[in-house]
Amino acid sequence: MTETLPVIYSITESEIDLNDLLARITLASTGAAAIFTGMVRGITSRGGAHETEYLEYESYIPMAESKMKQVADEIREKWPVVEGIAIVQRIGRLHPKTPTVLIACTAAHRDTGVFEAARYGIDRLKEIVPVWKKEVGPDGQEWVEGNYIPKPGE
Amino acid sequence: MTETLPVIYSITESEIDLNDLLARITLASTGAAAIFTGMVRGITSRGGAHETEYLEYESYIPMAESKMKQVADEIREKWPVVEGIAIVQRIGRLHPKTPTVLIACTAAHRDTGVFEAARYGIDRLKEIVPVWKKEVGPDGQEWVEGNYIPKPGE
Amino acid sequence: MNKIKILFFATIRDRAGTKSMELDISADMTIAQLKDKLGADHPNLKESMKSVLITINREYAFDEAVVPPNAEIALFPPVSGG
Amino acid sequence: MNKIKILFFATIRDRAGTKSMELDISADMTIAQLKDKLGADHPNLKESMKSVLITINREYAFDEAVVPPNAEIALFPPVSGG
Repeated sequence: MTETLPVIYSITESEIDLNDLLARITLASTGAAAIFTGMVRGITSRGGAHETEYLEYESYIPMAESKMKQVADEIREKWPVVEGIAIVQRIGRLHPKTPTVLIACTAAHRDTGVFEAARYGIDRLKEIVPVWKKEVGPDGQEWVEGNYIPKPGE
Repeated sequence: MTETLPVIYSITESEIDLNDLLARITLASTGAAAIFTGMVRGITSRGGAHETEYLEYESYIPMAESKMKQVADEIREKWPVVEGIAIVQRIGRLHPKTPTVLIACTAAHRDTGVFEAARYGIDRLKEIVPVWKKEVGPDGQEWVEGNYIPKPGE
Repeated sequence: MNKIKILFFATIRDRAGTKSMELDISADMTIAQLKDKLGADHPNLKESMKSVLITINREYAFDEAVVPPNAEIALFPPVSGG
Repeated sequence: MNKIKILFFATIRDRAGTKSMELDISADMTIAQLKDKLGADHPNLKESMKSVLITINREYAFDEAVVPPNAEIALFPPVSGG
């Protein structure tokens, strides 16, 4: 492999452009991409059913980007065949249906772990990347509570 | 659920626009999407290592679209929580790094089978949707051979 | 007699030298008999008939199926999309 | 004495009433001692100190760690991004 393996990690206030991000992690040897995106739900039924007007995201940006790079490094260690990785979290005021986060992994073939790698990426982002969201709805506003306690070395 | 569950299935000669397709399968209750895309590899190392100048795709279009709908129906039956489904195959002359196929599934949450549903979708498309590709490279051109024999009822 | 339309794709089309043809066949002809007939009438196709996939009106069909009137038949190799 | 900077995020910032502060602390102060001090100096934060996450220079840190000079400390609740 002579091409550099591309990795994108970014906290952004701009729209997440899937076409652009995918192109930036596609190599000449790439034949498959697994992409996860999360969106703001306007209507939630699991747990306490409720409506959401918008989410307000904030981040400890320099640490978040460094932890995203760590997530990308963990993916490469677990799935060495992964070629390109993109991890993007959008922050600011985001309304229902808006993509808020993207994890994308590319590889030569689809049976190499790209799906599992993307799934791992979003799970880890939700554990260790310092981003928080406040939910604003018809009944007021409330911080969404995470529940993962990082361990030493994470 | 009062909203209609969106399903997109299409053979197209146009660029695959991930942003647009994702928006079209996002409901107010959607919080997660798993997307698979395949691209033309310019360099292949698995199997007989070789280079590809371009792929020429063709399809039996009306049957392909009807089989894509069948794949979407199978996904809904296996993962009833899936909200939106998009299955798109691009045909024509496609060069390395170009996305050729997309399978996307949305759901309220990411732990509901969306990743597995997208994986199932691309596996089934490669089994039963009538599309073929001819590979053109420095050493001439050759049809890519599939190997799945559909069973009665497929 | 039944009038049918036959479509060819990919390698099968290359060997047939045409994208489609119309054919009159006997009313009780099965897919197996149609394959024999095509292999006999078009020697280039004879070898392909062993592994070809066949559809009747856009659904996969198998040897025992009887070809209905005005059927749209398609012949092609295993699919290779994606 | 060590000069350090403390950043607050999300619920912890709301309770602290500020995004950041600068502080002079003794050179051998641990994270556990810093939490005690913050809880004592800012009664609003006392309850939060039980479950707060703490970082030193953008890495997660734990009770026994000694706060180095010029450290950038951050306090925040478990993350909820995505």
